[in-house]
Amino acid sequence: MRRLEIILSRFVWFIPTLFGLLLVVFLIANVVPTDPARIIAGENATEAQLAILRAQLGLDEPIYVQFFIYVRDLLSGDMGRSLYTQREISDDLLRRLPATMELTLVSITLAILIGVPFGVISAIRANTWVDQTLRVISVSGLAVASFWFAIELQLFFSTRLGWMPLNGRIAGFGPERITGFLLIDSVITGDWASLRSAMWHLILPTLTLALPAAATLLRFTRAGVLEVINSNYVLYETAMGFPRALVVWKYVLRNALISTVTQIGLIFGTLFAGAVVVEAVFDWPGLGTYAVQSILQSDTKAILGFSILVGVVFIGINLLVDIVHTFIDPRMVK
Amino acid sequence: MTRPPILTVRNLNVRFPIRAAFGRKVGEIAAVDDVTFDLGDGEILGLVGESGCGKSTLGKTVMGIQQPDSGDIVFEGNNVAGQSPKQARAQRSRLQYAYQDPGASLDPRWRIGRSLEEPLIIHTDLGGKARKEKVSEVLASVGLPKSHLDLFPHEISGGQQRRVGLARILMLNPRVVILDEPTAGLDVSVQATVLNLFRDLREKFDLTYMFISHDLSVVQMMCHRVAVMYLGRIVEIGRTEDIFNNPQHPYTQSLLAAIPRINGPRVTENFWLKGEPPDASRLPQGCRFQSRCPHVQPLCLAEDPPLRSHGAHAAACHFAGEVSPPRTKESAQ
Amino acid sequence: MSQPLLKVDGLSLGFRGDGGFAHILDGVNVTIQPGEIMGLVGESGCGKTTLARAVLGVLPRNGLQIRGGAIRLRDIDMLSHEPAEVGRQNRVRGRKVTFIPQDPFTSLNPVLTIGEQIDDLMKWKSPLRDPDERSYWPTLLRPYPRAARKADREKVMETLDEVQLPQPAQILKKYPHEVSGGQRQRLMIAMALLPEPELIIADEPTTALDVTIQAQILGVLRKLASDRGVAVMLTTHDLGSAYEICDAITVMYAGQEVEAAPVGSFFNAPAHPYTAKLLASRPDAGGSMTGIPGELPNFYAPPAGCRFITRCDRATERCTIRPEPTRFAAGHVARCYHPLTAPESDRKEKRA
Amino acid sequence: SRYVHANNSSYDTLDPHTVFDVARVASRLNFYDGLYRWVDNPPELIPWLATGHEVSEDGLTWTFTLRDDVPFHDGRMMTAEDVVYSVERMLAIARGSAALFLPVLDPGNTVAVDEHTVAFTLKEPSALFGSFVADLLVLNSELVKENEVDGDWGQAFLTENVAGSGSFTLTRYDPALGFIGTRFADHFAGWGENYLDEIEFRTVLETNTRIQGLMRGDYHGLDGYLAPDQVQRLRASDAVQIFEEESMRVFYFAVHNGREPMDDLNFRKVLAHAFDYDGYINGIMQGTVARNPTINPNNLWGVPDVEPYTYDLDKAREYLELVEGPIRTLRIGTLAGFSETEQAAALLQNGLAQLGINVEIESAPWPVVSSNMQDPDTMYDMVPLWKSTYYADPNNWVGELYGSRYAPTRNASAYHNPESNELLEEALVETDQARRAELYEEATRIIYEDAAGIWIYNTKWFGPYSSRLQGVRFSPVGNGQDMRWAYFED
Amino acid sequence: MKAIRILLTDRAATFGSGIILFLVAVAILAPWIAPHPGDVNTFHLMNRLQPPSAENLFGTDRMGSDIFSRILFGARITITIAVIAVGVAVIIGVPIGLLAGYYGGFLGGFLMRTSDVFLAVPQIVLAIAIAQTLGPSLENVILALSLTYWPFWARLVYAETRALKNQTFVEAAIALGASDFRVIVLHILPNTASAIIVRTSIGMGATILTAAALGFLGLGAPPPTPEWGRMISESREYLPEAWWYATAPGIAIFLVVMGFNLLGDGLRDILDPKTRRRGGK
Ligand SMILES: Nc1ncnc2c1ncn2[C@@H]1O[C@H](COP(=O)(O)OP(=O)(O)OP(=O)(O)O)[C@@H](O)[C@H]1O
Ligand SMILES: Nc1ncnc2c1ncn2[C@@H]1O[C@H](COP(=O)(O)OP(=O)(O)OP(=O)(O)O)[C@@H](O)[C@H]1O
Ligand SMILES: [Mg+2]
Ligand SMILES: [Mg+2]
Repeated sequence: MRRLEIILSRFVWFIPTLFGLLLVVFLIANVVPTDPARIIAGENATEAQLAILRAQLGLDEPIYVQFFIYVRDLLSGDMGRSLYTQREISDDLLRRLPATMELTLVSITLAILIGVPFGVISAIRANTWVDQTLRVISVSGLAVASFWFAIELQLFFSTRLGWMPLNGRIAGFGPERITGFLLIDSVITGDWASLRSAMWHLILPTLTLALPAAATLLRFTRAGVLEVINSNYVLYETAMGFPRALVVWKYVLRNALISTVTQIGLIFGTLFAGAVVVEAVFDWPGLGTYAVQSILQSDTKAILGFSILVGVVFIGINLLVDIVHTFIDPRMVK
Repeated sequence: MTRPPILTVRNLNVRFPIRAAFGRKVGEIAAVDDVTFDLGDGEILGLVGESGCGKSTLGKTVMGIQQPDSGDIVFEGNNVAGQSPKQARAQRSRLQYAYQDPGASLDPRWRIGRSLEEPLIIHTDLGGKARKEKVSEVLASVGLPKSHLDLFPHEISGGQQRRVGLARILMLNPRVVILDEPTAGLDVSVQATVLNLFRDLREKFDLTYMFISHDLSVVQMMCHRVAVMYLGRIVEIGRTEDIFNNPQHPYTQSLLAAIPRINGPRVTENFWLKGEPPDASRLPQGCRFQSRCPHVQPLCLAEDPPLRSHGAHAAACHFAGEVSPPRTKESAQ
Repeated sequence: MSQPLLKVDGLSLGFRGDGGFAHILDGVNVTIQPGEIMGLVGESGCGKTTLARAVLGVLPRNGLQIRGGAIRLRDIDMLSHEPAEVGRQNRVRGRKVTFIPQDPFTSLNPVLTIGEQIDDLMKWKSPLRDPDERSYWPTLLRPYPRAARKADREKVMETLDEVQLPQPAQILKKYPHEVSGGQRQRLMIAMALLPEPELIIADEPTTALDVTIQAQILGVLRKLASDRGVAVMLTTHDLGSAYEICDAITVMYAGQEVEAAPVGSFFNAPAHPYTAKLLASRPDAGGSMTGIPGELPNFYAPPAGCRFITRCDRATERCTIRPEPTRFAAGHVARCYHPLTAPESDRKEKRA
Repeated sequence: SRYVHANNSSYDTLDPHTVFDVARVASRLNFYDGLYRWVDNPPELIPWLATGHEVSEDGLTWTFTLRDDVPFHDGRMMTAEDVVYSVERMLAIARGSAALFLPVLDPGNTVAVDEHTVAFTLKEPSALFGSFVADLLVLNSELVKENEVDGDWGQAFLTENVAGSGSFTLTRYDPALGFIGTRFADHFAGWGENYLDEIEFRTVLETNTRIQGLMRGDYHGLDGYLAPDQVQRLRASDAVQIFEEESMRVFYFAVHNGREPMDDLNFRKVLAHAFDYDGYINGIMQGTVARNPTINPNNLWGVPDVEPYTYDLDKAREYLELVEGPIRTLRIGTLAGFSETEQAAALLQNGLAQLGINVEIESAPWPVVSSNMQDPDTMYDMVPLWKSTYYADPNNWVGELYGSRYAPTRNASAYHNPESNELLEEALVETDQARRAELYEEATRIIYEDAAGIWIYNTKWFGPYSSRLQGVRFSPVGNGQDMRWAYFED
Repeated sequence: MKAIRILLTDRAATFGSGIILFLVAVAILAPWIAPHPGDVNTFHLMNRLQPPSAENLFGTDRMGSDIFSRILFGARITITIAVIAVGVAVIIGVPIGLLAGYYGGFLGGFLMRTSDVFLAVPQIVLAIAIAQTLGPSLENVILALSLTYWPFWARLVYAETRALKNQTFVEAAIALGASDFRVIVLHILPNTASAIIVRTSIGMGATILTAAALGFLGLGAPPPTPEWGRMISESREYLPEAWWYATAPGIAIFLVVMGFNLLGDGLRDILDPKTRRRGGK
């Protein structure tokens, strides 16, 4: 099986990349000489208290030993405790992951639903006013600072018009936590009010996040379709009298999607990153808010954990994209 | 025509590994397989064969762009096979390779003049003015106006690109030029002028050509001797008249039969050669032509025939000289 | 003489671009009789592909301007923009007229299996049914009934066999990159034959292939076309290939047909100096080949009269007036004031 | 009836011995009880789990009598053992309020005299111990012990669970969101006629969102200390009432007295006269705060009667002439995300610029600033910040910030004056209130005259609540988040 | 000169370069064209949060300073960040990509794996981590951005170099006996130039957005620096009443990023003959 081999070889890269990532992030996190013991102890710390804490944390070890210990712990799923909150970082991250995932998944779905069809339309109407308009919109979509856009949306739709909820994922605490995805949990528990509320709360944040993603997808789909549409096989299919819709939406799109799929993997990463600021604006209780809080508290270990989780998710998604790639592009498997 | 060889190739082998994921080697392509031939001083040796049979690889290996796995290449008395890049560089001014696609061999961002000067800058100490003189001199000899010096490669036609490619090679007064498919993709009308140019230049600069082509009629017209390659191996080599009038290898016979001859019989309707060459990475045991040969015998499946010579003419077939092309309807008439 | 299958009548078209209007085709006339294999030859860039694409209705739309003339396939106006006519054209394309492209390597969709592409072809173009009839299904969702598919499959297998594709069942499951160039071109021939067309447009179907494969492919094409009585318009710049399979040949130069003749008189008694020069440029023409000095005229500002005037050694003052086709024999016409053989009218006069 | 409170920092743990900051006071006040409790303003300590206490002659042994009618949420009754366990736990994990106790109390020195009596033996006499006991929150020791893992004192358990006797029981907790509590009907202190059935404390990080949520009715209360602009906005809304209270949160510049040029009294006077107090208080704070001339909050005792320093560049110039040599570029550290510190720094930068002194502002997150401040080498030249009330005693301000015994941690100013030190030390062991007031007044005056810092204002607390909410009892220690007294009027 | 004329044939590029030129002009001339040039550091506390007027075109901020003037000075910071960060990224990334692409082998593999590591995390996350540990300041933002962005150029140049190395004209140059240095510097680098230029233009836009996001998160330059992202972050406390506070810097960011994107887009069309549009309407 060639496909299995390709997937496996991608997977093998996963490990050194991850290790490199760990090393880089760990080094970054340890450049600055903040004293974690002091951070834990807080502003009223006494020397006696600090001594106790330093012993607890094993901070006297040399840095490579600390790195070794960190990696060892990480392998058993332990990211250590937050310097500031003393909570298990992995716990915190996993608890917030569904919120961010829900946000990014809905956003990317939205982005695909908008970006891909409009990209195709833009390409088949290349250089007409439709195309020009879509181009202006997509270039603008990429130029807007998402935190600013989020604020303006919030100001307009929530504050001024009062149509949308201001912030959060849901009114109240929502349905019982099963998967952590509110949309799913509220369906499982049959809590339709929560489902409505959760969907309502999703609108503005996903809109903010999906805008640049949709713009990117639009541009890539457009370029992909344009390239394909001038190819010999499209000429052939057209000359053979295949219906236009079939040629465009099946034959052309399938090919154009190959490059778009790679892009979706990368976009997912950008969305995750974009979530950092968008969540901050909408008080979305996800990884982004967690990261911002950790930043404000200088919680190096939590940021370390966050970066690694995002890295893993990002690498994982790209791995997935590679795998999907082998399915939609048969030439890969040759 | 027996001239002292200027270039001798002996038992040359070039293999390309096929790698799977993890860089695992899953096979290899014998692009050049135990090739031996001489190139006489001043002669034109044609090299024909199907696409992918290793013509370019052979040319590039002789030139030193490609490293051989084994074998000898003796040029002007020195064995240049496996030379270090530095030594090879010194050799290269005397042995030149004209690319299959001359347009692509010119840097798209450089004006023609600059591209032509480059070999002089690399290999000589000529001053700017002397270089310019040399450039215009050579340019004139390939029949291009001086104004072309300021153009970019994409601004001139395919035929002109070929001329520029030649001019660039001629800058260094080479002895041997390997012409890789010098007329592929040209219209017959342009092709004719280009071929005439080759002849003129050969006279003027006293050149030896290795003429790679898959167009047999061109080869017939241009070359003194012809080598026919099939899947990395020279299957037949000899003087042009001998090859064309008395082909001994069934592949050569098919190849000749495949050329449409105006006012001759139409061959295509009953062309006997079936199928396509096997995958170069999975050569069968025995003769490599067995899967398509109309005369295949048990011996052919068992043993790989060596290149056996009959005088100046050699063929790699167990039954060389014994087989003749199958009779077709028209030729029977 | 029977009614021609295809008649291109004074077709003039070009493209408006940065450098002005490029007058690519200038009053081209081409006639193909039913069941006839017609070769369209000429130098690179003289408009062969453009003509083929015009017939197929797939010219690039960017800057395209059709200045005059007509293309008629039997009684169907292939250039008309009347909605009813466009509907008829669409029923014709891929059905009555099919296409064999130049490059079998890039003309099949790389991400779909060959079988899937053939299925789509048959779903829409099978001669056994008319899938174009009114349907409530949007194009993409239109069903492909099991029974129809089965019947089509049988036909497909038969045809693949006819083009001498080994193991056709396996090939249908493969992707285009998994089969060799020769096999792909056989596939394209099969696909061109499947809808049982009356005319196949083959644009340099063998230039990308080796001589031995070319010989095989041309053989298949010739045999099947004559067996089924399909007309073929074969575009090529290899006169040898044209000789091999054509019944008649039309030479194009710089967007005009300069000579059209049955294959015999074309090679033995060419009338137009360009044809003669083209023949003389062949390396196997014996000993000295003479090229044709000079280049194609600029399409943005072509010469007003004979377009070959810039490269012709017989040109006179008169040639600055555009020559019209003159008849030399049955089916043999050329545009030239100074032909190499006497026109029919001259000969009649002499006899008279 | 359900009360929803929007808080600006997250409730990442419910462990009452881990958190000690003002921002997360709600979980401590509403789920747990201490021996005493702060109520009202000015803050008053009332007996709570304890009915009273006695101090031995030498001031070392403190004996508390406990109530015998206190049920925990699971129904078990509280005993002295629970108090002992809680104290030992607090000292062992050495976090949060342990900072108050560790200097005076060693582990193992707390004993249960009988089922309802607890005795503490201190290392040294302490006038303050009495005010610390409000922070001695008592755990249901049996429940915690059941949930100990590897001798962790139940830390894992208490992070997300409650083992207390407080006015509310925990119903829902999510560290990313906050918590929900339900009224504990059996609470020992009983309930008034009106009360809240449920309280929800949510984390809403963005100030603007909190304010709009309150105006829209999504929330019924916010943490106080709003910027004046926000107070104005809220005042304009009918749905909102604002409680205005004098609080004891002093805003000042911590100045590094141990480093040149600030080690020169004249230069410190330059600084004291280079800050635009009026501009800041009336412009940026829009008059919502009161000028506070010394480090001790005006509304506490122990405040000397002194003339505040004024913004007077001429005077500053005079002092500057007395300072030798060119002045280097000064470095001010501000707290990222706290715009008032940034604005104050920018204002001082501007004032000093007019005197020809360059200032660089460096913004960093609080933990970074805080850890930098604790070492005289890494301490900035100046840091604008607040000093909040951990216990309502002048030692919380003048003692901790300028007393040598707290250097270099809480006294980050590197200020060492034997004269004031002696007074502060004496006040720590003195038990006579009048005498203590005198001692603090004197010490504070000395420090004032030394211009050891730039003291700016005492914060007012603006408690924004839904206009339907009644009965809130504000105390500077609890910030009005002790919800057992509040109710909605219908 | 010719380059400029070609540039002007593309509407997007013309518009984009217009915006950027305008920005540069504004940045240089800020002290002269700003109505209140002193407002970067001086305050008018009694004039806080005033809506736009003739005196203060875009209103005033929390310190009573003129937002219009501060935006003009902010352009300097934006340009500094973009130019230095992207410049450093290019200077690091391009040679690495060239070397790795040309020589391949262990060195190339190692360099590219290293860049993979940096690309494994979304750039802003890494920038946050770096800026956070180093402390918020302009220099650190620039450092963080350079450290996180170089792999983009390394990757790009690597891919281009790999492709170019297989091109006949490079092989031909080697066959002629040209040295590695000559091949890399005279043949390969100029042929990657257009890709680098396009990427750099678009990279500028992305960098400005990331820098603004860092400023918004409080990791950028300290106050009272008139950095645009920080101004938006400051404004949040005063919204929605002071609606003008966030509007101006938001639009400024939008315009500049759009300028770079349009320029990049246009350059792509101009420099890549494949996508060059033919024909009229
Ligand atoms: N760098 C390479 N790596 C791997 N395989 C190669 C390489 N170069 C050539 N080959 C393979 O070696 C064989 C011979 O190739 P070569 O280019 O020499 O053929 P050719 O006869 O010149 O063909 P053409 O007529 O198409 O130019 C082919 O199968 C080709 O795929
Ligand atoms: N869209 C277009 N715009 C402008 N010129 C065009 C366009 N399409 C084709 N041409 C020009 O029209 C001329 C005829 O092209 P065409 O492809 O029909 O020639 P051809 O005879 O098929 O040549 P070849 O043998 O190379 O395939 C060429 O000079 C070409 O450059
Ligand atoms: Mg070759
Ligand atoms: Mg063509």
